[in-house]
Amino acid sequence: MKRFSHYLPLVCAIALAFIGPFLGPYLGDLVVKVMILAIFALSLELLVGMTGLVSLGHAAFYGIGAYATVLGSGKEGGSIAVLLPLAMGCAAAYALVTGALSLRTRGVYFIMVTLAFAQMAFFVFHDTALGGGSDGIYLYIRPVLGALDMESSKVQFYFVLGALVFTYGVLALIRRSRFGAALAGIRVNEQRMRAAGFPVYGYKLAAFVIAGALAGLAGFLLASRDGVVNPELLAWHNSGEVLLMIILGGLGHLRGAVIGAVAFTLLKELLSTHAIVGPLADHWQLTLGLAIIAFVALLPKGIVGLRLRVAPKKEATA
Amino acid sequence: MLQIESLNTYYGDSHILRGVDVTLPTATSVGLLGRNGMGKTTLIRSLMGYVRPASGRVKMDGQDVTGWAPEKMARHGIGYVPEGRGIFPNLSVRENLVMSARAGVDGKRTWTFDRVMHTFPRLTERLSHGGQQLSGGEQQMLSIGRALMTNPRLLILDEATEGLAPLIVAEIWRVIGEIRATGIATLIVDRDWRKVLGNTEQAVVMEKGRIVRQGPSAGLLAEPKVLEELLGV
Amino acid sequence: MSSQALLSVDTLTRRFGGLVAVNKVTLDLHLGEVHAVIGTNGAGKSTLINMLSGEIDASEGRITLDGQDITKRAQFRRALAGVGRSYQRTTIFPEFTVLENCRLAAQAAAPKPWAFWQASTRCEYSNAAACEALDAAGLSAVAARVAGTLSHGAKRQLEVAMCLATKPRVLLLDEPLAGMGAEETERMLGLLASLKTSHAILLVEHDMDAVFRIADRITVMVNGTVIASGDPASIRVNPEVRTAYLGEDH
Amino acid sequence: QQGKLKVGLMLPFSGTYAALGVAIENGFKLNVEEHGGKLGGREIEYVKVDDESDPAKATDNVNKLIKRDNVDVIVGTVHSGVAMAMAKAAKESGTVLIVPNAGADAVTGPMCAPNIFRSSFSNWQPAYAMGEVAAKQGKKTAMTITWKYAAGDESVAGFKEGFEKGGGKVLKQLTVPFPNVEFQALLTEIAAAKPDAVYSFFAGGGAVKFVKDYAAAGLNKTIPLYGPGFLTDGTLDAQGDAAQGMLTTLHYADGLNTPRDNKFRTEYAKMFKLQPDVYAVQGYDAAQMLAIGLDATKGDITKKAEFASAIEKAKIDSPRGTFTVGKSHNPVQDIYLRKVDGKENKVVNVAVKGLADPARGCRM
Amino acid sequence: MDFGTFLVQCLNSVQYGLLLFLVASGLTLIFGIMGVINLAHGSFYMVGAYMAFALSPLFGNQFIVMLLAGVVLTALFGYVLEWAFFSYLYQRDHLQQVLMTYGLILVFEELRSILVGNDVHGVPVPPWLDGSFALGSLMSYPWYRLFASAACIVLAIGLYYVVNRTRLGMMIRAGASNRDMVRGLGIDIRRLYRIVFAAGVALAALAGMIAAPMSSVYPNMGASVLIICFVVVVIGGIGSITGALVASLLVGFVDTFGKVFFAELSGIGVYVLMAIILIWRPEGLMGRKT
Ligand SMILES: Nc1ncnc2c1ncn2[C@@H]1O[C@H](COP(=O)(O)OP(=O)(O)OP(=O)(O)O)[C@@H](O)[C@H]1O
Ligand SMILES: Nc1ncnc2c1ncn2[C@@H]1O[C@H](COP(=O)(O)OP(=O)(O)OP(=O)(O)O)[C@@H](O)[C@H]1O
Ligand SMILES: CC(C)C[C@H](N)C(=O)O
Ligand SMILES: [Mg+2]
Ligand SMILES: [Mg+2]
Repeated sequence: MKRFSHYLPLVCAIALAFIGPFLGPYLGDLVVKVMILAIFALSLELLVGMTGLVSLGHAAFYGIGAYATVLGSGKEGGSIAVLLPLAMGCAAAYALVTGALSLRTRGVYFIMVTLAFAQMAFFVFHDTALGGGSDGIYLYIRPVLGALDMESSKVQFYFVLGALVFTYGVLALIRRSRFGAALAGIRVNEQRMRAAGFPVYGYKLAAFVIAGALAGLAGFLLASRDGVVNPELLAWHNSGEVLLMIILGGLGHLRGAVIGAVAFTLLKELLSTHAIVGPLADHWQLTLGLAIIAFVALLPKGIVGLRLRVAPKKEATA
Repeated sequence: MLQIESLNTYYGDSHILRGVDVTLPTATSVGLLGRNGMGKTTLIRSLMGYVRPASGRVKMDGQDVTGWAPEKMARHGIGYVPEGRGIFPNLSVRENLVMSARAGVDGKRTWTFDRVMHTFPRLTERLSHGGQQLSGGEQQMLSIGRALMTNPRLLILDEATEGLAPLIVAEIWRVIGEIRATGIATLIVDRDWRKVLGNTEQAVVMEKGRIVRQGPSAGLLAEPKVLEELLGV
Repeated sequence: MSSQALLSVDTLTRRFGGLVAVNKVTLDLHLGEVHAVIGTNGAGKSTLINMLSGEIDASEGRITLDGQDITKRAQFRRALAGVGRSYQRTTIFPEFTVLENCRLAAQAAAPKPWAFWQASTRCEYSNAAACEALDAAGLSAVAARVAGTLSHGAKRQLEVAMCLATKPRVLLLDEPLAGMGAEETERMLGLLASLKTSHAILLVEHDMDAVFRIADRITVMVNGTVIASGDPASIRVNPEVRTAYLGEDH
Repeated sequence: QQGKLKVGLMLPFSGTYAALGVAIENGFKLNVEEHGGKLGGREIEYVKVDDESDPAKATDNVNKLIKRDNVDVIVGTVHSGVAMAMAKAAKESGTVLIVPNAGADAVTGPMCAPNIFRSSFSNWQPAYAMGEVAAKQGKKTAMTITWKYAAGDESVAGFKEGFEKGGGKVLKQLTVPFPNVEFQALLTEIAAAKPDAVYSFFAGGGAVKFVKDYAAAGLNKTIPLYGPGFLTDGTLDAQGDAAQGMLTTLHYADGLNTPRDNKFRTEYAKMFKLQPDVYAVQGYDAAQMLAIGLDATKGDITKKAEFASAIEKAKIDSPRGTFTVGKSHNPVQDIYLRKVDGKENKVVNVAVKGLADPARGCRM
Repeated sequence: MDFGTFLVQCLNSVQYGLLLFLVASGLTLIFGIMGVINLAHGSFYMVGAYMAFALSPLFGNQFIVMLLAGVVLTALFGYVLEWAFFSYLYQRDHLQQVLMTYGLILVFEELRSILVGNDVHGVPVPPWLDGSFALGSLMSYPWYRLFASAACIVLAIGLYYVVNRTRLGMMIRAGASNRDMVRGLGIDIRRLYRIVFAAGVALAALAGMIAAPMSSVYPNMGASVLIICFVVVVIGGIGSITGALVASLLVGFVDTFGKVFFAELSGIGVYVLMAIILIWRPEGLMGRKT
């Protein structure tokens, strides 16, 4: 049982690879979007769930990755080999600078400083001509690399799937590694980590930069898929939404981040589709809101906690 | 005033208290002894209502109070000095004391701010300091003072002398004596078993969640064999 | 006392606003010696340890380790250089198991503590150091328990074990015996006695029986200032110390 | 002959622009009803998507319509940023897109395409007309104030072009970060600079607050406040006295009193128990344009070239007055000068007749 | 900028700052002191504004009476809300509150849309506060804005007094740091928190009611104040009322002068301010070190 559950993510990925071609344009597209969001959510999970750094500015890295892709391609388009490192690099660079400063603070103050830096990036794109202003700009030609042309939806699908597997793999590796253990220690008790001899600041900054780079990866994929970017990508409610995803899924588990991204997207999709819920779709905000409230009330540990709850435990505290 | 009858308490799946029966008579001081991890704190938390016992009864003056919330227990005259002190770090020393002030069940305010200051002069110099700026010992004094401000009928001291300087410990025992003299019942957990037995009328010894010994403190003090076996001294 | 001091503290001062918590304290820690620092509550003992371990900065004065000035060195560097500490207020990882607590502490000194490719559980160095520390502290039996569910006394033991797991040369122990029962106290004293041959130990403790049994040298602080320092016998009879701290019982 | 024609309505049904989305939908449906529920002989089936006015979600939302529902035509939207993403997707898939509001110049500029149409306006249009009017009224200097975003910038640019062509001078362009509604600092700036006129672009709650604050600061007595019609459309109730007498320009107005408009208004009021506004007209005309194209192709919307050329040639009989569609597929229309009178934006005259967007950057 | 204009801009700054404090005051209770990450603060503000819209025709001239009635109603509302949605969240990870309050935002927005619709509505300024006074030759200034500022000052003093000087305030703060201990001292923390929460909701709504005649009521109006409220509370130092007031005024100045001097990028100003302050003082202006 435990073994199987261990390999479940891999099984899912392989299954997805097989059914990919049969999904049809819309479902395929939706799955690609969900996978991109899953990568984005995973990158935040590294910060929030694994290191205990709650950021409300993560969309900045996502958006910067996307903008770097578009601005880097210019009118002639560009190679994946250039644009992908560029997107991740720009996001990582911004993470390095803002992380170095933000990590002086902790808790809610950290939340707000990350928000501040993200808002700054947002306004730079929104209010200056750099990235086409508030209407956003287009990616005229999608990135290519040899036979890999992101223009093709098949390539998009498998490329994004590959990126998701890569991200999940890297984070799974980190989680069980010494580095991951140190991050977990920092999350639980920073003081003791420092006393034990860990350069805590360095570890946190490293996590912040890695998370930024991975968010940049998600941004690259998004720009390649949508072909258009807009400052709203960096807006705080996007940072908030991805945070909601990982909370909904269940913090502290990689699969929680993925499940959260899937659940959040599908839930909204379902509740706002007339064909499924009829006229109630006009009030999707109400139903989605109630659904979220119900989740919080009934699933204190997020959706991943669902399985854990099957074995009932005696409630100890009153 | 308190009767505990065949109490069973679990933490998750682990069975901690196994059928505990204890009586805390009015205006009597009771020592609770036992090695580390035997369930002393758990017993206290169960009777305070922090932990809901799986079975058994807690009775106060004959009334069934099992499952009462801690605040209700406290308002019926139980003062609690928890293990680890529980100081409010974001309140000043003065505020820590003032916020809990309350007349006792009998409506009297025997313990006042001034009296606490008198008992712990060290705190007088720290009144405007934040709770978390205090030294460990100062926090301990504050915690006791705060419990006294509620003018309890029963004062529960869970390792109240931990981290206190010998002079202060002596002072605390003196204060406990004073408290006993005013007719407040006490339940004392302390690692210094000699002091506990010397300052209480009744003693209760726990082992692995059971009461293994109950009786006059003086009697226990005279049985070094039993003490060695039960407390490892 | 034959050797040169491993850690020495020279006129160290720490102020909090107007309050002088530690006032020009000078003392040496030698290999093979348990140096007890006792004193009234709020005397500044923990503050002293905080400064030595690098948790807070000194306002004035100098700290040297092996003759090197470490006054301004970051806390983690001091830890890696061999300064280990325990906390008066239990500071553990409550949601990890006891073994994990120690392994994590040990990992700091492991080669490549940031390695992200190798499972943390497979780090031989940390595992060995952790097991050793648990053994020494008498916690092997509960190694698999989640630390937060330990009783208070066991948490205190873990506190010391985590300090040992970092394999320090200088041990700064802030009331390690607090909360421990008689049996555990015995064990801890035995442990300290065996550690002292290879470590320099600074022991802050209010348990006078223990202090007088094990300390080779005692420094007494009151209100931030050292009022006496010397061997246990002389401290025990020092009238100033008796009135300020010990009282009549000891 | 064919099945139902699937119309994707991608509009804001929640958030700040929700009222606009509903008006556009209503207008569109009114016209379809007038055609007996059929356009070009085909029954209409609607698929609705709430775009939340969020450009970050725009691609997914429009893809729902294109890829999931396989709609034949998309109608949307209000927000320019969202419309930009829709235009991109429409261009890639070839699906017909009719924009019933969003004014982004680029939609019928660099992004213009044979399958993209607009039934509303470009941000440039009413703004340019206002510039001309202001100049004609003898104003020499003006200041502009708008939210700092593309629509505002474009509107100000249009005003500046018209105003400076007429001999005026824009002294300073003030901006407020979107969607901030604290204007006091800039009102003080205006009071200190004393220009002859102020041109401003805000919509919804921002428009209400700006107009009220402007009046409360006493500026409306000394410096006339001009703007495109959005400043006073659908907001007069909330603005109350503060807006009285204000002049705005737009492609629609109250009191046009043409039979066409009167009929439209009665029908609309009858059907929805609501008074129509410019957004309803734009939705209505989106349906008209669709109908023209479909009639020409006998309901076969896949005949893109015929569909487009029919619309390009048509004179569209809109409640706003007839208009044609320029080669960039933006309306060539009269822009009215309107004056706020009670709860209405009463037409004063035609500010500019048959104004066409310059369609800069459109190669088609 | 001449000196007269400068003075008026300073007045604008102070006035806007006070307004910000008014809007953030409820959040200083619920978030600053109780520690609940309440994203729905903007919704409570909106509820207040729409309440003003709904109540003003009923109360006519009696503006103050209307405010009182609104405060009572929203406090009741907050009391019930706490019971239904928050009472069981305190023991959990704080991030659960984020999720919960986000759900509430959606629900409130949709209910608003269903009940009142999506149009912009004005709320009349009470006649006895209508009108403006001249500020030199430059411009005039609405009386109502001054009324709002005055209300804010009264509120700030009251809030400061209750939180910092009364036993109630001490209990509330104590509860934020250690619920269990507070209970052990005989204080019914659940009821206490329900009351504080209700007070926070009522304050947010009161701000909404006072702001409504100036801002009008419109969809999504809550979202536009949400972030700035958090900014104010955090810059000031979480839990500090004085800090929040100082922060509000600072933000008022930065926003006002930012718009004047750096119009193009003035959106950034507040965030630059926040980043600088928190990097300089990681606990905010008047927060306690932890
Ligand atoms: N939250 C918890 N979850 C699970 N087990 C717990 C929890 N708290 C305590 N325990 C276990 O319950 C047993 C009794 O603990 P308790 O704290 O009552 O002991 P104690 O007698 O007070 O010991 P000490 O003298 O060390 O404070 C111990 O074995 C402890 O490990
Ligand atoms: N962060 C701080 N800010 C202000 N004052 C502090 C701070 N930390 C400690 N103090 C004060 O400094 C003094 C010394 O405290 P310290 O914790 O070092 O005492 P201690 O000797 O360890 O006492 P104990 O034996 O009770 O633990 C105390 O009076 C305490 O109130
Ligand atoms: C007039 C407004 C409703 C237009 C809208 N501001 C846009 O984004 O284009
Ligand atoms: Mg205990
Ligand atoms: Mg100490």
